[in-house]
Amino acid sequence: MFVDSDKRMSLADAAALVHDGDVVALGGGLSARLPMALVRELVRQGRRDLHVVGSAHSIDVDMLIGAGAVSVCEESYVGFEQDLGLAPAYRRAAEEGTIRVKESCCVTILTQLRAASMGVPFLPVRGIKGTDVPRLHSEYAEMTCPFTGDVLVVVPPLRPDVALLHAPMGDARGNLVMEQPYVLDEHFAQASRSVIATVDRLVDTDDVAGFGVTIPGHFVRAIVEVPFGAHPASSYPGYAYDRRHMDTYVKAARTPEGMGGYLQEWVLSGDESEYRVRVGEESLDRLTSWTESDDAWKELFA
Amino acid sequence: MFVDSDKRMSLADAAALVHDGDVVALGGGLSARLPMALVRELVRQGRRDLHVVGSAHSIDVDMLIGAGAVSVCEESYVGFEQDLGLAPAYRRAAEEGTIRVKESCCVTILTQLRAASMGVPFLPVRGIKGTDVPRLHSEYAEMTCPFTGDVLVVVPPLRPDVALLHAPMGDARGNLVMEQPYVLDEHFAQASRSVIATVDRLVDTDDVAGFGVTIPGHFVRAIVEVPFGAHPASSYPGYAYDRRHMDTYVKAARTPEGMGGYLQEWVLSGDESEYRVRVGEESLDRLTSWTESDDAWKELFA
Amino acid sequence: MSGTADLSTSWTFDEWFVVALARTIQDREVVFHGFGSPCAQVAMHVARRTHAPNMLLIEGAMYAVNPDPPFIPPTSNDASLKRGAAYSMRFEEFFDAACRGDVDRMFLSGGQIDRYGNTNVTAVGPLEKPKVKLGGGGGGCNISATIGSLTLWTTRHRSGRTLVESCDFITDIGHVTPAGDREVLGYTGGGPQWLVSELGIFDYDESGIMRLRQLWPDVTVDDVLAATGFGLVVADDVGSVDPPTSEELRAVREVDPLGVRRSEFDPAELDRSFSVSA
Amino acid sequence: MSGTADLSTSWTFDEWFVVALARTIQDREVVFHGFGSPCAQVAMHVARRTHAPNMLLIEGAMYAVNPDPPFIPPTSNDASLKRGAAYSMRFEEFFDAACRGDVDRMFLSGGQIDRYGNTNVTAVGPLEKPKVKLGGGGGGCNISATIGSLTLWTTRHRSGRTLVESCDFITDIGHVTPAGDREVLGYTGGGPQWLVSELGIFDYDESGIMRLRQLWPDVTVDDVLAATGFGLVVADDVGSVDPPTSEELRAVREVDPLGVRRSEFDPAELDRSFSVSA
Repeated sequence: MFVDSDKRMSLADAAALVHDGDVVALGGGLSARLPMALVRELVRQGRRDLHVVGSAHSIDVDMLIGAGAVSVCEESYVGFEQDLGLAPAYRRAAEEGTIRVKESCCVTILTQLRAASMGVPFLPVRGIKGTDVPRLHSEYAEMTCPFTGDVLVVVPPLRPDVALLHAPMGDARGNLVMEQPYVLDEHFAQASRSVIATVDRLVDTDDVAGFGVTIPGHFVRAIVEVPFGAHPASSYPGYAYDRRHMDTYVKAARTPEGMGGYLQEWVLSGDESEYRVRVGEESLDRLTSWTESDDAWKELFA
Repeated sequence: MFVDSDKRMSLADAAALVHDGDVVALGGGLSARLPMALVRELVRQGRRDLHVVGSAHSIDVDMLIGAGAVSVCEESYVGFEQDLGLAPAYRRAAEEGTIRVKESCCVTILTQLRAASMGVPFLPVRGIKGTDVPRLHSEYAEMTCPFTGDVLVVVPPLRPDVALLHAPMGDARGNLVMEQPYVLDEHFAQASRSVIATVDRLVDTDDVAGFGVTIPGHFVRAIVEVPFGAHPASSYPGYAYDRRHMDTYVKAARTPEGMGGYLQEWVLSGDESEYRVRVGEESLDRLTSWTESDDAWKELFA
Repeated sequence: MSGTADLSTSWTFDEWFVVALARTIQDREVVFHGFGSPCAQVAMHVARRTHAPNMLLIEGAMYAVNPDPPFIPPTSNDASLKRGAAYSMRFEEFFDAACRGDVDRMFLSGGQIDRYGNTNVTAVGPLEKPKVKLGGGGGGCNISATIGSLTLWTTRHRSGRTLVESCDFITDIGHVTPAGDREVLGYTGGGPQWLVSELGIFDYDESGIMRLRQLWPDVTVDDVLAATGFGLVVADDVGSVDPPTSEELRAVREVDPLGVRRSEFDPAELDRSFSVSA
Repeated sequence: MSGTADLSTSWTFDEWFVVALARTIQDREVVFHGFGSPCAQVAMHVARRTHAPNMLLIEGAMYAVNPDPPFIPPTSNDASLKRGAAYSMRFEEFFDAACRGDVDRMFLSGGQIDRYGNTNVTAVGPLEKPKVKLGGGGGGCNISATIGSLTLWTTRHRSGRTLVESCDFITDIGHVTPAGDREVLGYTGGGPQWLVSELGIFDYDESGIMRLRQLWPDVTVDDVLAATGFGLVVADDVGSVDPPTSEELRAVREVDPLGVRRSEFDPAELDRSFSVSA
């Protein structure tokens, strides 16, 4: 566990704690609380051969794949739901065989993280049998229950090298405050060797304690304040997701050239403060306007 | 799950949902948030042959045993810590063989509740091997991990018939608000066939949502408002535990006659409103005085 | 036709479709939808506002219990979707409930669906070099085994590529898999109970095989047979889908002012419109 | 003698005892005590206020992380024990951390303790009809296997009934059990590292057997041998316990104004008092 009282560092130094080849857990889910500032910094630093794990994700995984940073993808879903459709870079890499797809299941990943958290070398799951999922997972086994005679699939622990988490708020010690859904973030924190966190806002320990700490600092190795660090994903109660930017990304990412252009324009051309300038104050303000009224909120998605 | 919107009932009707022979999970722990009003009502109703399960407990389990309501005791600890010592009725019953002692372990019970929650027929634990605990648990088995070759103890699910929980606050739907430590209460709620809850105070759903719901109403079959329903255990933020009353109990319970006298005086002679009268307004007020100052708080334990 | 009033003298197919999905829910059921499922999502709120007021609605990806969102956004985990919920489950709390059998119904779709209701949301074509890599199964390959009943749906039946003889990859469990049926597999969930497509409404016979029960009024049995890649069972008494009531239509329009349900349909399907005089 | 000042010209045995327990903690360790353990509980706060300011103190039964309680109450789960903590672990969160090896040290006691540090907190006498039914083991029979190091303690060594040839029941794991040692059992935790008793301070030799290292100044080696039910190893260089510093004594008195630590001792032990001129 990480007992230091001040774990603040620069985004570059924090991202440098992720190494080529690491098993990396990505926090948040779908369009919410994705650790995008860290994702962009990993792209800037040219990280390679990452093995990403998680539940249902979108632009975070897709961008890492599109940047050539991923060799194994072990998520339960990568995509942009019905709204913007399939994940372009993931799809291309999977169809061309440039990444190894180890598609998994929310329950299976949860169970494997639990095995790591609980310190046991295997855990059973109820399902999987009868599906083709084991074709992607030669590491699974089957066992016969000594009490009922049922045959169940058992899975080994999943212990990521590092979990990248984003929270709206945190303190220097690494205590993180989140809103539901926490998705797998708590489990990532417990099962991973270390956590690297970004927060939209660094506050005092009294403040995080007052709001209620979701992830305690003793799991966190590094914390970085990055305003709008989840953009274009949401980070409530601060800001909604940027559907227009997501759309821009998805359209660009449909070709390798478009992907390269997007990365050049939005990621490689500058750091996070330049990213925020490029997105624009007006756009960012708009994403925080959801608090004004139900209509203002709804307008963000129209 | 229990979808009704109004689950309020009388203490007598709620306790009547517990049947002779049931496996009963007792919420809270040691001297905190014990479901004492329900325990006393079960004694009044003459319940028999209960199989109690839980972690570290005190007067709740001891009183049920002293009243002859228990046939099997599967707790990780029963006693009054260093302060008031061994649990008198538990000790007597165990030494005389009038109950079956299936002493368990916090981790094992947690794991068995998790198996029930997760819908799997077995789960492994890391420890137990090398101890004499399996002598009390012929239901345990051992399995060889297919990944590491390690031999681990595996345990079956524990699915209590009913969990008796106390919370400082709740609503008519059964949403319960608690302070940490929740101990096993959340796991009991998920693993048990039903939950019967008492609360010191019934409030609106908006209020429980504002404070943050610990146990959701869909696990709760019945809810009863009983002020000081955990007494002589604590129910923060309302009241501290009543050390003097605990001492009175422990001294009385050291003999069968004393135990009978205690039950006659405090439990069988009247209902919960009479119990509160007997304890006395002055004593109850004193237990809520912990908020006044550190010295006032400390005085409660001097 | 009963229950139709001014509001409902005309309606579009997407509205009727979610009403049909909503009707597969019984009152007092515990019901869940996965992410990326706007039709199912809208349908659950419609059911709760009409015939199933006591259902326990678990908002997929937010795990919020009985929320009253001001609108359905185009993503499944926007905070608007927990508004009014006194409680949101933790991720593990929902999946545990699903695995132990405490969830009565889930809505499930698939890029491919076979006669037994096995679904493929992983990849079309050979696994090593797929023709189309789909998004993935979320939690389905476990919880489809244990949830009480499944309502399947697809808006792509007409393509002829969705209801297939055999899934290229089985992600979620139907009634019978190559490894055996649910009894052999030790699965406690009841499996697919309904399938709603843009061509008709189907249930499953005692062998677990999909069976046509109702048609949309602008669809024929032959249309369905032509679009289905396996020998479909047709019920003796194939009827027409009951029109939506005014209450149901009002609920659809109130729940989904942004019309996110429409994102599931080909444009041609959205042109199908109906009225009481039709 | 160094570090003694006015405050510490005299002290009682119970004060010195918890100081000795505190010294078994290293800075930056993650440390836990069980319920009903006032001496260990006070010792942990003393360590955090003196030589181990960066330890992660997990308050037993509250699972509060680094609290600053205004006093130590006589029960382990009073809310006073989480005052000042920014975070309290969930029950399962602590036990999982202990099982996966993320907890460095636990304090553990027992009604019986054998040479290998196996402890009995279950029952003295035959299991079927025990002479004394003890309270029970809490979480010990699992987490004693996996926690980094254990500090054992007892205040009843002198009775002759605590350090025994063989425990009537093994509740918690020492270095070697009848079923094998930790390597055979597959246990990752290091087992007992220290045992502090009212007679002396002990560690464990390479065979996992208890070894006398230090004596309290009013105790002889023969006193210890007479009170110990097995052949004790005695270190070549048995020394005397270092007296408490003024900082340590001040910490004890500030942390434990109610003197709950005293509830663990026979009255005769509480009469043992010491001073710098002793």
